Amino acid sequence: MPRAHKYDVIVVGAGGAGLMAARYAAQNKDVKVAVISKLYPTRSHTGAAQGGVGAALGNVSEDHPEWHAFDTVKGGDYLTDQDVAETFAHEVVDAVYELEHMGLPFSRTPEGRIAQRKFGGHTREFGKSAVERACYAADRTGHMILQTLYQQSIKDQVTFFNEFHVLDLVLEDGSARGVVAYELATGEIHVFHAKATIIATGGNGRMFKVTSNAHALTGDLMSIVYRRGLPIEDPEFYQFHPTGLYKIGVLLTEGARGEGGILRNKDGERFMERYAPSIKDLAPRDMVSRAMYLEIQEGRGVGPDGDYIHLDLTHIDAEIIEERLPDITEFARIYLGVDPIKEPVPVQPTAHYAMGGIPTTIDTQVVADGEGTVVPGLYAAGEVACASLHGANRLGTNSLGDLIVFGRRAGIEAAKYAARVDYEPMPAGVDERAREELERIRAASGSERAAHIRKELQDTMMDNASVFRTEATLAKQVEILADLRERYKQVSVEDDGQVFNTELMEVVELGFLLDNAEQLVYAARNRTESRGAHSREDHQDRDDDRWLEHTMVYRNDDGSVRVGAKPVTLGKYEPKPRVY
Amino acid sequence: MDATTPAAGTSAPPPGLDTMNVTVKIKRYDPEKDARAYWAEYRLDVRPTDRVLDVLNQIKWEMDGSLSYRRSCAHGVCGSDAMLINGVNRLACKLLVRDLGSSIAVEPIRGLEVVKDLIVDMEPFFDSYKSVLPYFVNDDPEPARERLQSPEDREIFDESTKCILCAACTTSCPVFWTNGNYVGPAAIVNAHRFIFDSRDQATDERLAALNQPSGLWRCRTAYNCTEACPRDIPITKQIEEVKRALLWRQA
Amino acid sequence: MYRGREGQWAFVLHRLSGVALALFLLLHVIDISLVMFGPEGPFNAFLAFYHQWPFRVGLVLVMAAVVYHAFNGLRIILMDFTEWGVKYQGALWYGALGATTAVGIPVLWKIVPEILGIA
Amino acid sequence: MASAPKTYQAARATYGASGELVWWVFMRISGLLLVFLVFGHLFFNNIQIDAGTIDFAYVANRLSQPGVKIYDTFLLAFAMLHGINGLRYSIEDHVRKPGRRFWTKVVVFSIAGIVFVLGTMTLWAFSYDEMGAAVRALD
Ligand SMILES: Cc1cc2nc3c(=O)[nH]c(=O)nc-3n(C[C@H](O)[C@H](O)[C@H](O)COP(=O)(O)OP(=O)(O)OC[C@H]3O[C@@H](n4cnc5c(N)ncnc54)[C@H](O)[C@@H]3O)c2cc1C
Ligand code: HEM
Ligand code: SF4
Ligand code: F3S
Ligand code: FES
Repeated sequence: MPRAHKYDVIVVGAGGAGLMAARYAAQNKDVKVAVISKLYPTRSHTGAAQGGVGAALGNVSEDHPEWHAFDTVKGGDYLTDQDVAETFAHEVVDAVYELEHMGLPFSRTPEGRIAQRKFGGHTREFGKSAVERACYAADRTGHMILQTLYQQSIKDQVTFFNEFHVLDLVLEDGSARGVVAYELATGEIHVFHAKATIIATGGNGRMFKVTSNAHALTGDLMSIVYRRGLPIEDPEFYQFHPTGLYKIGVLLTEGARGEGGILRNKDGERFMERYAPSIKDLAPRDMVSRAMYLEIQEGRGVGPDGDYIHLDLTHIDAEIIEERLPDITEFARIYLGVDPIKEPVPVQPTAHYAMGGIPTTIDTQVVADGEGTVVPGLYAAGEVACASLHGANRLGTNSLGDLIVFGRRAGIEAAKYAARVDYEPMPAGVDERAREELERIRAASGSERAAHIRKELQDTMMDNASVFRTEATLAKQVEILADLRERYKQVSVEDDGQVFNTELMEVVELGFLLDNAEQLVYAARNRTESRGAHSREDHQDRDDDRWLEHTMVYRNDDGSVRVGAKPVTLGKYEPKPRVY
Repeated sequence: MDATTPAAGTSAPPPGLDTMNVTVKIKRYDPEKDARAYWAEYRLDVRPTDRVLDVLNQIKWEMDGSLSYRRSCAHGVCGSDAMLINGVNRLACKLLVRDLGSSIAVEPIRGLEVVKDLIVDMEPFFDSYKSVLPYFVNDDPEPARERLQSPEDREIFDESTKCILCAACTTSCPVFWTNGNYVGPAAIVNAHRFIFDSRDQATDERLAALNQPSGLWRCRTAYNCTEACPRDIPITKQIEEVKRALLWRQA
Repeated sequence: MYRGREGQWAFVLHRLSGVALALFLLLHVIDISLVMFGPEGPFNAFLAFYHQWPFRVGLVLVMAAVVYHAFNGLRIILMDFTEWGVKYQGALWYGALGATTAVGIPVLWKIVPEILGIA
Repeated sequence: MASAPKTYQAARATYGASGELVWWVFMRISGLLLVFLVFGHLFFNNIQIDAGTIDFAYVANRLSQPGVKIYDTFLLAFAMLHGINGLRYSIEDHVRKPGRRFWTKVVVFSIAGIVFVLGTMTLWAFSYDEMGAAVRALD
């Protein structure tokens, strides 16, 4: 028998989005809230975010939410829903003040206000020049957000189920009733019955070889809802961050370029001047990553294999580097043995952020189709969700903003809903599917190792479906995925124990990753244009007549994949060619 | 990009000149099988620039899947993988093989109960952390915008905001090894974070929480915590600052 | 063994020396108190007992302990009340060891022969 | 052992609930004093004279001087308090079972109490003039 729990609101995931949601859900005294997370909350990847959170406070120079909304829409290559962008740009200002009121130790201006700096794609007066909009705490902004929210959750005495791995969503008659989770410490299955379930489980970057993402970011819930017949929106828009440490993928924040860092090719040329004459190195990430790839392809890459680019900080005051970018300086020193104060740092684009995800309304309700039918009781926020804020390419600092704005909305909405409705019955046996899956893996006696399949997945995704794509590479990747899926069935585990069977969980996570890759590849193959982070060498132009719509990927009951669409909400800003 | 280039998250490096053979001893324990912990030995080829975490991954992925440890970010910011490596507490993801040489010994951190292999029960650690009221308190009405704080005031507690709660410090403390009730350096660092924040109002309560029999005064200035901290927080210095703050406030 | 540095060893030695001194103090007060029983009492017998070899070596160690404990105690007090003490704690420990030796050698020069009875 | 409060309200209620602070200060002050007292003691008894010559006569003679009595009283008091509190630290760190810790402390503190009384008596309860004289007469 599964262990059973009952809470009005269940939050899955304890990163920035999950903790924010839990906090605001719990402000409603009528609802009981619990947070389930496969990691200790403070281990969540929000803690890795460095550069800042964008909000038009205007502490350093004049700024307005309208400008921010425009930049977000343009940065998203007009695939951003404009109502969402406007609401976001206004609410994020309050949300940042709220974080400050919770004690978040932002860096400060000489006047004692929250310090702000420049970031890619953030401009004044609708594209004139770069503006200081990123509110930061050295290069540890995400760490501070995560810590601050966790601290406040201790103060509020939030209930946590730490190191509980969610394996399934209970979806009956079209409404969400809770989740099924596996307790790592004991191997027990738990069923959580809830009126409202909030999904906040972060990204899926581990499907790529070079990534800034944590080992734990395996897109679990994106796969779980997909398996239950719900769609995934815009998965083809996967962001590659320009400056990952060469080969390792550890991120060097865009803030480094915000502070004046310059990208150079092997001739020492500041090549971004050619690609984005007005804001140069601070162009949006998709453009910079593509430019770097092109430089490398055309033989201007640095190094013996000519396969990386230099990030040059040497002209910046050593003191500024140590004070504002201490952590990334340390990363370069430890992992590459390069001192950024003295020499340029070898970097390459690194898989970073899923713009797409579980589709939601502006109120974070999960939607089940292209018409926007909502799934009662199901909410999603953070990187796992797609409120259509980031469109085809996310601007730096807009993810942390996303977490706090939509995490808060999710908490408030879910609590309102839970206070209004009664528990729907929890049918018996909802844990069967999860149980069977675990038993199948434990019983498998094939000769495959999960690590080998994962490595092949990561290598081939990098080759065939990363920064540049063509019909040929994507078709090839579809076949590779089908093959890997077959081999996955043969994976066996050596560990037959119940206590912390991390091997078993890695195999489960690999299954989730394969689904995430499938979503991405089918969506990318379907979209025969180039837009934002999705760049087709065989369809190099943006095609607004045909493709100004969101992708919706579904898995049919027979396992085949269906690609549909959802309209984009337009507004003030007419789609224009994107030049910087 | 070259498809054979190994990176974070991939397994065995390709055979090449730049690999080296290492012997890794790991203190293992499976509560379902073993009466007591034992040393297991593995020999494998790794690159000098691999992290110890990469080495553990390689063992888990290629040699023995049952080896268990916690990890997530793989670059020293999440605090999952503090371990006792070659006699000192380190994060496995922030220590390269080239800095260790060809024999590597890995044990779980001390003073917390071992659950399996390198995984220890972190609950007592988080309990101590929670006991120092590690959260911002300011009951004044919230201003419309941010509360002001000068860069100088912000600087005072800058270092204690870096803590990732990895427990490397607390489990390196000789007092904590014998006296598990000792609140420990990590908790004190996090108290320091708020005690010296000009915006916070709960300094008295926090100091009172530290002024317990198993609190702040148990620290014997052994400095192991400072040596162990992967975030380079000057922990002992901060503990001494908190001791003085408590002393002068009571005086 | 945990590969601690100066601070760890300073602490271990301070605690060991402190405990040793405390136990010795108890013993020492007891032996001196035997004078209450007068010259014919157990005092001199006890003294003879003291003069056995293990005790003589022990006395030398107690001497060393008290000197180390005192200097390291001063180091601890410096660390507790000055930033400077914390910053240079390692150097201060070597200082304490140095001072222990500096005081110890002449003292030992004088008293070891006496205690060991070779003079 | 009292576990620390886990909430803001609980912390408020326990404000200033422990003597540890006082003992911490005492250890430092007594330590400073002991530097002089102990080194002085060692100087007079081991350096100035040949420790090998110490015998009943020497001790009795010393104890008959009022200055020595006062000096030794301070030494005894501070060293005992400092040392026994130090022993308490060690016991609390190393003896972890609550029952055993309690009894260890009872035994150590009792012995310390007895020894302290013994020491004080040695210093003040007897007149060593006669004893000293008697011994000198024997020589
Ligand atoms: C290196 C790096 C730097 C970045 N810098 C910036 C920046 O400067 N500015 C910016 O705006 N954005 C930045 N980002 C992006 C941003 O940090 C992330 O998108 C964001 O933190 C995601 O937060 P989240 O709350 O959605 O998920 P996460 O913080 O990833 O949390 C996911 C949570 O879900 C839990 N979870 C996952 N799966 C399960 C499961 N199956 N069962 C139970 N629990 C589960 C995990 O335990 C975890 O608690 C950066 C990202 C990276 C990787
Ligand atoms: C001579 C000068 C002395 C000085 C300067 C001195 C100083 C100190 C100090 C500062 C401490 C506190 C350590 C800490 O809190 O970290 C201490 C502890 C201690 N002292 Fe002394 N002390 C002296 C003499 C003595 C004597 C004579 C005894 C024995 C009777 C003694 C026994 C102890 C003990 C047992 C401890 C506890 C050790 C621990 O907890 O680790 N000390 N001393
Ligand atoms: S203070 Fe340092 S060692 Fe201790 S928990 Fe925090 S980061 Fe880890
Ligand atoms: S190691 Fe322990 S004794 Fe104090 S200085 Fe650090 S907490
Ligand atoms: S894995 Fe995150 S700190 Fe090492």
